[in-house]
Amino acid sequence: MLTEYFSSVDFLVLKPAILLAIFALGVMMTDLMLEKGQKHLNAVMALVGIGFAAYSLGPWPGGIQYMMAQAGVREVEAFRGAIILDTFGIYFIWIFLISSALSILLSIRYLDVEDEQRGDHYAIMLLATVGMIFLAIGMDLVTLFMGLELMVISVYILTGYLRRDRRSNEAALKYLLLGAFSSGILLYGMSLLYGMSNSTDLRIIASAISQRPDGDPLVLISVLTITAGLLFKIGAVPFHQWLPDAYEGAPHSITAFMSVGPKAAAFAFLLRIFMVPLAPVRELWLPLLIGVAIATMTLGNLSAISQSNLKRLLGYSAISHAGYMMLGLIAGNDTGVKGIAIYLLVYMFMNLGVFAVIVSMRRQDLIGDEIDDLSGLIYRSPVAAVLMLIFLLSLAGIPPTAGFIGKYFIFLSLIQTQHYVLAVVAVLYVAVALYYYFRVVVVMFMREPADRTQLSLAPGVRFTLAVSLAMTLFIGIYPDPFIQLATDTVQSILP
Amino acid sequence: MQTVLPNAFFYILAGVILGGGVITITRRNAVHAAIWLVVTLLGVAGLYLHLNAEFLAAVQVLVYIGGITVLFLFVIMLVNLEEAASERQYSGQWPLGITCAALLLIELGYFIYKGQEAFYFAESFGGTLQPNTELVALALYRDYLLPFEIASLLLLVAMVGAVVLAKKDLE
Amino acid sequence: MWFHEHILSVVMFLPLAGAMLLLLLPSANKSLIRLTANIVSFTGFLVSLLLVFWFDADLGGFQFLEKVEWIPSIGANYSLGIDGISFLLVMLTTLIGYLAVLCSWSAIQDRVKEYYIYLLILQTGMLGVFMTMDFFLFYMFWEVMLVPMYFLIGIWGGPRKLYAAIKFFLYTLVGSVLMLLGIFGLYFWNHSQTGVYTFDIPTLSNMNMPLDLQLWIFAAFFVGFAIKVPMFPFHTWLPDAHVEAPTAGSVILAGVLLKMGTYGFLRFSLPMLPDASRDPRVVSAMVTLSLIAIVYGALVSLMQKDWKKLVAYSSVSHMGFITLGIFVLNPNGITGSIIQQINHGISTGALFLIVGIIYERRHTREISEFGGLSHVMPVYATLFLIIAMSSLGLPTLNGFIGEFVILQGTFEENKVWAAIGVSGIVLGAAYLLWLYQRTMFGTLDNEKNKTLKDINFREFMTLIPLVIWAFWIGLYPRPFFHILEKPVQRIVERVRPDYYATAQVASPAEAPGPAAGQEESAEEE
Amino acid sequence: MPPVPTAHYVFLSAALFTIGVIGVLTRRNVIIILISIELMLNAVNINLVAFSNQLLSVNGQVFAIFVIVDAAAEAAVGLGILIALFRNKETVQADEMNLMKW
Amino acid sequence: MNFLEQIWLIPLFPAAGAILMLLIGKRLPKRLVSLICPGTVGISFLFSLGAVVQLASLSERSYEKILYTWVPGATFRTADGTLSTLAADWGFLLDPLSSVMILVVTGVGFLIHVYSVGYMAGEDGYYRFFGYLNLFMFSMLTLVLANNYLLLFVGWEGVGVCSYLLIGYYFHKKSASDAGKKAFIANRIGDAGVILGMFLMLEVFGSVHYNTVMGQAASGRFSSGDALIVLMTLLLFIGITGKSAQVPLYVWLPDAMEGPTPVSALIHAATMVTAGVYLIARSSVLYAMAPETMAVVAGVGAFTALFAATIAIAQTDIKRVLAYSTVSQLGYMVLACGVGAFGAGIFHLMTHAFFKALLFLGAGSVIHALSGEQNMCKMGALWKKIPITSKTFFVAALAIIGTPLFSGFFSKDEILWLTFINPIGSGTLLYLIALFTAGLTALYIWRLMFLTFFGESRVSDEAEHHLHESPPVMTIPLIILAVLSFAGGWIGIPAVLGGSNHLEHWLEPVFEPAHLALAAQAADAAEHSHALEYMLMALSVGIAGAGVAAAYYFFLKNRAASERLATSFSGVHRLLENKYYVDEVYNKFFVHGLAMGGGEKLSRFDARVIDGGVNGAAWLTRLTSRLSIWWDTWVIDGAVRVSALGVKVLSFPVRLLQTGLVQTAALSILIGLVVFFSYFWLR
Repeated sequence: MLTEYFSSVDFLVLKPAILLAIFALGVMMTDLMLEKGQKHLNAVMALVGIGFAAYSLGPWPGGIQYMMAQAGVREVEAFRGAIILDTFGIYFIWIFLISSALSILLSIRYLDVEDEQRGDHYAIMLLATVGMIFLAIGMDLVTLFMGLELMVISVYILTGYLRRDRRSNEAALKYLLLGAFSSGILLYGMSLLYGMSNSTDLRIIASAISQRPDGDPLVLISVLTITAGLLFKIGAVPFHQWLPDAYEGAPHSITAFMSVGPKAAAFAFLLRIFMVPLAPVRELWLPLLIGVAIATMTLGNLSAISQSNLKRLLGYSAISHAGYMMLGLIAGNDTGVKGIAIYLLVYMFMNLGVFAVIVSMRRQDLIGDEIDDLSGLIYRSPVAAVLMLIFLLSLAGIPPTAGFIGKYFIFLSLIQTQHYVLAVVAVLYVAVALYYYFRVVVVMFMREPADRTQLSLAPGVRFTLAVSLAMTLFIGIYPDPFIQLATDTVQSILP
Repeated sequence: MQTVLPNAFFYILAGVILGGGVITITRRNAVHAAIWLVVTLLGVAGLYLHLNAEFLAAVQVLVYIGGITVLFLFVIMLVNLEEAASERQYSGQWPLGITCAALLLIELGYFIYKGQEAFYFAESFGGTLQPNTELVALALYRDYLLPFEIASLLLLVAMVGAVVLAKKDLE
Repeated sequence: MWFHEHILSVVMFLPLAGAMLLLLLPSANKSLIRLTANIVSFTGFLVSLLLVFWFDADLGGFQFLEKVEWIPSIGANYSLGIDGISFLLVMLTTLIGYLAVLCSWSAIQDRVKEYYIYLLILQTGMLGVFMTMDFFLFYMFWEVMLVPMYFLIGIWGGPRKLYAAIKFFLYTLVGSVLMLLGIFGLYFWNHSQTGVYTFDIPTLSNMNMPLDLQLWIFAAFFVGFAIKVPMFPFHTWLPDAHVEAPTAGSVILAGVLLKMGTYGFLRFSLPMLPDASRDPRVVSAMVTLSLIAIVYGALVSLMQKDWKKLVAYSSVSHMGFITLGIFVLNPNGITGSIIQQINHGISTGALFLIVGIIYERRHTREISEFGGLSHVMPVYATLFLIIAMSSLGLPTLNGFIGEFVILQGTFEENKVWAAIGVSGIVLGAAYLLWLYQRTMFGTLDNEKNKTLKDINFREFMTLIPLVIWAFWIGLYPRPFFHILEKPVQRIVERVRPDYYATAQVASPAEAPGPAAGQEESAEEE
Repeated sequence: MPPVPTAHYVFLSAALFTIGVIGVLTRRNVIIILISIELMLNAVNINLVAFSNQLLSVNGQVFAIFVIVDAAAEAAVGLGILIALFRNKETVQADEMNLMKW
Repeated sequence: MNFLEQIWLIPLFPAAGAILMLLIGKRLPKRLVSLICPGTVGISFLFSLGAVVQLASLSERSYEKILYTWVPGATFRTADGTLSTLAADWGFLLDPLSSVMILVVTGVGFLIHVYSVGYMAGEDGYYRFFGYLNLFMFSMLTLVLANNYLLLFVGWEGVGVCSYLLIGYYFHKKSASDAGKKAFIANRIGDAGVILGMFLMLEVFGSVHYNTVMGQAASGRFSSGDALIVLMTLLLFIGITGKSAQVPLYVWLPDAMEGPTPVSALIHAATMVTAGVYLIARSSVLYAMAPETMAVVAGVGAFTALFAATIAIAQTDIKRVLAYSTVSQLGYMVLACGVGAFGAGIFHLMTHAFFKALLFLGAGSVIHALSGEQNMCKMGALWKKIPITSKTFFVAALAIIGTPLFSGFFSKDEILWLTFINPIGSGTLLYLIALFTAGLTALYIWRLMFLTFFGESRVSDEAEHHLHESPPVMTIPLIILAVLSFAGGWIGIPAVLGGSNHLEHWLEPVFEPAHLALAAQAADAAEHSHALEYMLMALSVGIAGAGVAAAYYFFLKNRAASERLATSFSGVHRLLENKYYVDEVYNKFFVHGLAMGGGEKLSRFDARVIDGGVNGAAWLTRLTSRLSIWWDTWVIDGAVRVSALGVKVLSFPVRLLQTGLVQTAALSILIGLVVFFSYFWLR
């Protein structure tokens, strides 16, 4: 009956998402039959699920990329254009899978310390990943919207996962209220898009918009509301205030998770919307984005300076990074979008690296997200300190770390498109950023430690650190393959 | 006579909806707010009927009023709201809030109004809305099958999440 | 032969390899670590000596070329090569780097392992800056150095180390990121002309750009390099960094790091932006800043109460000479400025070693704390005397050669500039002799100084190479001039294509040729 | 007398939307804030259905259904979190959630 | 062996000695040190002797030995637009001029070294002293033997440093090290002039080699009085005033007397201070082509001679008297060069080296005998007690005042005569100044003689107690120098006295082009009768005699007269004061606040006005550098701090905005949206 409308291809494309969903359910099932001691198996199972998803996607026999390569197609439409699996989507799916896997690895130890080791946690993480995937490959307003909601609602839950911790509750509730609020605004815009195109397919909307007379109020309203909604999701000023709170309140491992995957997904969403349906009215949203980008970098960097809580500081730094990535969208050429893609990739690794250290700071008697908790880390655990240093340098964008490559393309695109002033502002904020990152470095390297207890690096954390470090340095020193990849990626959404 | 009535119907409903809305957000007692929300939602449902969206109207009544609002009422019962009701109702920033919201309304209105002549929607492809339920079903299971599936996951997550968060102690 | 082909890579990465080796050693065994670090850096120096034999000064252009595709997608290559200018600076770096390691033997007592690792990484970074022929790679090394230097100051520094360290870092970072934008400007202009994306320095050095674009890029570069030099208004990080840094830090800072700015001017600003560099406004601005730096630095150091700070300000003055020499844009000015870079590395580096030696004994640098040291430390006094003399430009020592040639070049362009510059020499004598008198001469009244030991063999060995080099340049500078002849000529021909030409057309009998006349008038306004 | 122009529906929805916004901005009681959000979503739905009616395509209605689903989910989770918070803090006032600032 | 080939070794012997001393001298036994250091100088003296003898046999009397190209600079554009290459050899030129110089330097130097062995015995840092002394010999010989200005400058600076070190030799005496610094700075100021002069030279001639420069200058390309050449010579002259202690840069020399006496003898009498004169003689062609400069030179020289002599009269410190006398005599030499009598200048340089060295060493011997006493008021009646010293001193005194047959007589009279008949003009005035100065010279020297060796003894008892003649190692040099002071002048007996001025002829090839150039300017080389010359000689001798007589009357016959004189002198001075108000002006200007005490007016003038000027300059320097420090710390650095602080300040409103309340957040979202709308509405 279904085959009448749907071919096996449709489901083939969905394979990773489906696998993740199945394993999510599986985790919940098995969770019930696991003893308290064995709960780690949930994590293992979740990882296995991600592994299968990755396998079903990858460029090896049985993997989607392999088949696409065989068939020589660069993009596959499915579900009557509801989703489209192109290089762009695949690139992001990989980011989601990797980041989720690493975050799960971080969670294992963390949940032990919090004594919240339960299967649903991992299930929800997997489902959130599913949501992200739809954000990356959706070509239909409704699909995108549902994917978005699946993702954010999962993240709300995870943020509030520490039920006994008031900071966690508050963070979750704030995040949810504001998220719902912004979803409302976003939906309002979407409804108007539907109204003026009689469709929810992005490409049809694009053509519809391009046929509207310029200065058309409907277009204006929808563009503005949608822009506001999207900017909220990436935490751009002035729609950013949920972000520091959510970062601070969420469990360490979840902060790591939400600072990478959902952020990337939001950017994928943002790019899709701005590059496809809203491309025709670029001159409409460009000035807004320029203003917002400057405000974002300014506020993000300046308020990070005065933070004493490391997670919160990283929250503000995440805001400023979002500002940098917006610059790529402002430039709007292939260099810029490529920059965003690479930036997200490296941002994932360096950020997870930092959070891995923070997670391992957590002890029964210490929350470990205050900057001062890191005092004299070099004495307590030199490895962690040095790794932290490298990740922070990468965040600041000092070569030869990956962070520099990310910023490199952003600045390059700005110069290329003659946004000189913007470029100068951006590079100057690099110095400011360095200033607050190095406040952490100073604490780690030039203070006497409060206590000399060694840091216990759990295997999961070790692995995460290893991967993050390897990638941060590798991308920084030999970025060529990744640049190629990104170039290939952005082809599919560039006009 | 055939058109006057529906028009009047629309404006009455609009009045109900807006009035209900205003009253909803001004109630001191959350229970009253929820009740008045029901009124508003009913108004909207009526509007759906008026717009030949019978199925949606039904959903509105069943899910919204029968589900969500009841959920609200449950929670309201669950959490003790005496002192909440006794305390100050409006946040300190309410004047600013209202001003901005008003500004938003004005601007929305301005833009919609300004573009009166340019203000047209995509032309219909000559489709039809009847029989409504069948069409909706077809759309839902054909064009929007994928979102539908996602919706199921979404509800699953919401359910699990609500349980995980709200339950007193899990073990 | 593999080794001959990759000599530069070997020289450059040897310290880094050493750092890796140190990582493996137990941090408890300090002496082993010290020994290893010394051996490594000394080996590095020895290997670099091979360059001296293999370098052929007669063929201009770059030598020991190495080129490997690195990031083809943006046109960046791993390409190394040195010409006369970078050759000298590389040698300076390897020597100073070794001395820095040597002089820290007893000065550094805690976190020894870290310390040497930073030093060695820094060494690789500095060598990379001077060796690379790819702008992208250059920028990487340029930034890489900041981090170890930051730690050297921030961890082993004096009381205000944190302030000094971050100030150093931020200052230089701001400069270099703006420079990065300038690099992009060149990058795109080249692309718009040739359609290829490349960071290849020789290629970028042969473009013709509109003047206004050149001026913009020049401004971007200027900020980057001027902060590093440091030129007059940007110099305030220097005294802090120097005073707070440990001896080795100051030595490297003065000996090598500062040269990167001037090297940048020579390698990038002049050849890549000839019209901008030639522009009268630019020239007069640069020269003015340099002259201010010369006099100002000297005056300020005249009044310092802190021994090390005095030396720090003196290098502001000396770097002023160097920039002056660069921007008079004639062969003698530029040649002199390069020689003066080496000289400054030798003299000021040695002066910091001198300060370090006494600081290690007395843990104070207040000049008023000392006096009459020559009674208890005669050898020290003698070496200090020689170094001081070389720094104040006494003939037969290196300083004189550099300053004389620079000022000759300046005189050729503008008599007044030269006169002001010469006054700098007089002041130089003033503050150094006063310092020498207050510390070495006079009565030995301070009890604490009565028991001071004269320098030991290791300290002697740290100073003696510099002294020898100082005399070498002072007495037989010919090889240096010979090495610099071709590169300098290339630069001058690029910046002032008519320099040699006009000169030839004008016959001895008649007045300066018209073009030459314009040159004069252009640069005198 | 012609049928009601869609623009009026849009006006209506804009008004309802604003009411919801005002509720979110001014009420201290988190529950009522959630209710206000429901109002905003309903405003969106009015738009969608009005368009679908005018365009004679049910897509809008389907979209509206999904919006309702979303509203349900958000409400459920939101209330769940609220309960958790209430357990710890005995309050439902928005401006008493002030552990984290700056 | 061929000494000419080896002239480059001449400076190297002392250099070797110096290096030896400074590196391992501390470990060497004193005896060895006192053998090596004078030894090296002695060897170079022998080499010089040999070289000069061989030079005499050469036809063109000039030998150039180039070791290697020292500074092979890059190309540069000369004034006329041709390309030239900055190149300076490490090369030596032996010609009559330099031959005279090296003989004087090495000869006198050797004697003084020997003398020092005795004088410095007992001092600690003996080896260091000799090391510096040898270093000085190296520099001085490089200076005189160089074949180009740049290499000359090497020696020029080198001697400066050595004098700095040797004056500061008494480390523990603050005044000494101050004096050393003052000397070096004063010299440095002069050197700045020399450097600029060399630049100009390069620009004009494209080279700094003597032969090239002189050759081009004489080539007729430049008319006499060419602006560039005048400027060039003036710049060089700045350096000369510094080195040869001419007004206004002479102030360092008297202070330099803080150094050990042999140093004063060697550096501040015999050799270093004469470097300036040598430089003029060396550049004679250039100066000859710049009459304006010549006028300046002559004027400065004459004034310095008179000025210093007057000061010398009023001194009581025996070494200071000699110091001012040196300044005055240097004035003579510069004057000689100024009037184009280069030969005479060199001649006087030589004789002066002899008797002034002798005077200093004698004074040193006296001081040594009196165990460190330098004040003449605490001496007297030493004639018998230290016979050799006093006899030799007597000879020197006769020589300096120009007693016939003594060396000073010939050189000084030649200067006076040539000044009188000099072709450039204004000769008479200069002559009168010089003549008067001669009288003053006789006065102060014999004042010194009488106060020191005759009259009643004013020596303190314990000094009296171990009063002794110096050891032979000190006296023998005295005797040799005495002989030279007596007979040294005979190689320059002018024709009029039946002699054939050998020195003049010897030097002729060097100064010929200069004389030609001058002759070209001279209106008419009028032939002067011998009678006139005899008359002038008699006159100068008479003046000297008068001076001696006056000294005898005031400072030996009855000292009361001198007291009266002093009072009446001060009366006269006060009269002048009230007439010109010079001192008020100076005091207000320089020495503000300092009370006018008793003591000798002229030395006060020196101490307050000139030093006051120096101090004033120093004060100004301090002020400016204070200002620049202030600027540095407050303005520039302040800006940085402010920006750092500004960052923190900026983050404050952020904190206000970020209340952490959910509804503020929602509000800011809404505001953002509203702003978006307004932007398009108001656009």
